[in-house]
Amino acid sequence: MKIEVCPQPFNPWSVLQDYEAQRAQAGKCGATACFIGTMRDYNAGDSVQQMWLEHYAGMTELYLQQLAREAEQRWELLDSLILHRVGEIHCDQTIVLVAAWAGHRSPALDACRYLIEELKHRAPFWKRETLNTGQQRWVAQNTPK
Amino acid sequence: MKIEVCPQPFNPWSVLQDYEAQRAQAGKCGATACFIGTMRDYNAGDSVQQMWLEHYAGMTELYLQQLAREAEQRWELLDSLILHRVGEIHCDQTIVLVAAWAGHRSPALDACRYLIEELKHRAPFWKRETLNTGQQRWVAQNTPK
Amino acid sequence: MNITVKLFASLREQVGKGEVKLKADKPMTIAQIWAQVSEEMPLPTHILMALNMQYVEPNAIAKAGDEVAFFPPVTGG
Amino acid sequence: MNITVKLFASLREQVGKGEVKLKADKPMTIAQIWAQVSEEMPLPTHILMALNMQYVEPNAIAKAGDEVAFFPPVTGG
Repeated sequence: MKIEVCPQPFNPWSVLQDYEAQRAQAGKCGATACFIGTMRDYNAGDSVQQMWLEHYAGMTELYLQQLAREAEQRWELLDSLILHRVGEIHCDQTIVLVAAWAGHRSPALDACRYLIEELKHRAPFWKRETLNTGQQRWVAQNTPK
Repeated sequence: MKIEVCPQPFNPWSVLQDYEAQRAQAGKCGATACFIGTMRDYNAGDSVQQMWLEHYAGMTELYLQQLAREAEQRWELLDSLILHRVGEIHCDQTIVLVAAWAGHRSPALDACRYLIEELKHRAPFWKRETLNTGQQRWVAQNTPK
Repeated sequence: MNITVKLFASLREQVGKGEVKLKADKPMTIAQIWAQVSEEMPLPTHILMALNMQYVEPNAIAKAGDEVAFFPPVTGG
Repeated sequence: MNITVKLFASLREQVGKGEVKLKADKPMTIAQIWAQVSEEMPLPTHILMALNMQYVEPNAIAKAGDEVAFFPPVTGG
């Protein structure tokens, strides 16, 4: 399991490649599902220039660990990973990466969706957007889907 | 869109990294979902040593293109990708990679699942396993999930 | 002109042929083509059929120049 | 001993404080702590509360040494 709150930009694909390379491959994994959230240049009808991501240091890491552990138990995962950016984020940069490894496809896909949905609804992160107009605003709520 | 039937092993993460690097990033993508199928060392209660993947050259590529196009339209995807191995496959090697890019997470996740499910049920590929005992057998049917 | 008939995977081994050219003096149904290629084997229950690389049912009609394929349930992914 | 109270994001800006140490002579409910920190602002409807980094309801009880946090709906991911 790997859980990380990242102040610096990261490339999700090289994170996954490095993570798998240092793990022992043992022939048991048949399915990997992953989800990546990326910063768009628009939100709620407005052009967005950049974003600031605040978090509750300590609780965030704890919550993400609980979440990953819960998913690993519920779907009998072989492994799971959650990385989330904090700080200043620009367009096309990765905000979040979740991944689930399992023997078969259904648990991997179900767990991956669960990780991102639960993270969005419960993990203590907050987005503040800077619009192209210069106006700053806190995002009030995540879209339901 | 990228569709490929691959006779040689590939690393799914570097494929995705290279593919994204050569695409124009335009601030519209908020969500990427991907699924990777990997060869296990067991199946249906038996130890598997290696696998041979046969396909219907021509129809396979055509079917995968139709599938990706259909998913792109149905979920208004920004992009999609399907890579599938053929030939001799060893333990821990990637068999299939599917990915879907969208503005929001729900279409990306739904389309990703659709791509792998439809591919498993309709794309003309066939697996022949070589067990640790040396016995060879055609896989009769994919697991329902 | 011929109809090209292809068989794949376990079905190819069962029938003992991978590709056959059938003389096609007149259009034939896929079921008739199967009977000819397999030498009257009954059509296996879960068999899949394609005409010019699109899935079809046994009553679809093939003519000279077409490609017809028979194969077992697919197991990719 | 104190109770440490943290506020985040828009709520921190609304209340005008990010972190406060409250004197805790006796255990208090989270709701009482909110009243004291916010100087009697009504508890916002969608506010989330944590005690020692676990989600709790307003009737949970905090004592000296505990960490309490108030924050708006989360918007990560």
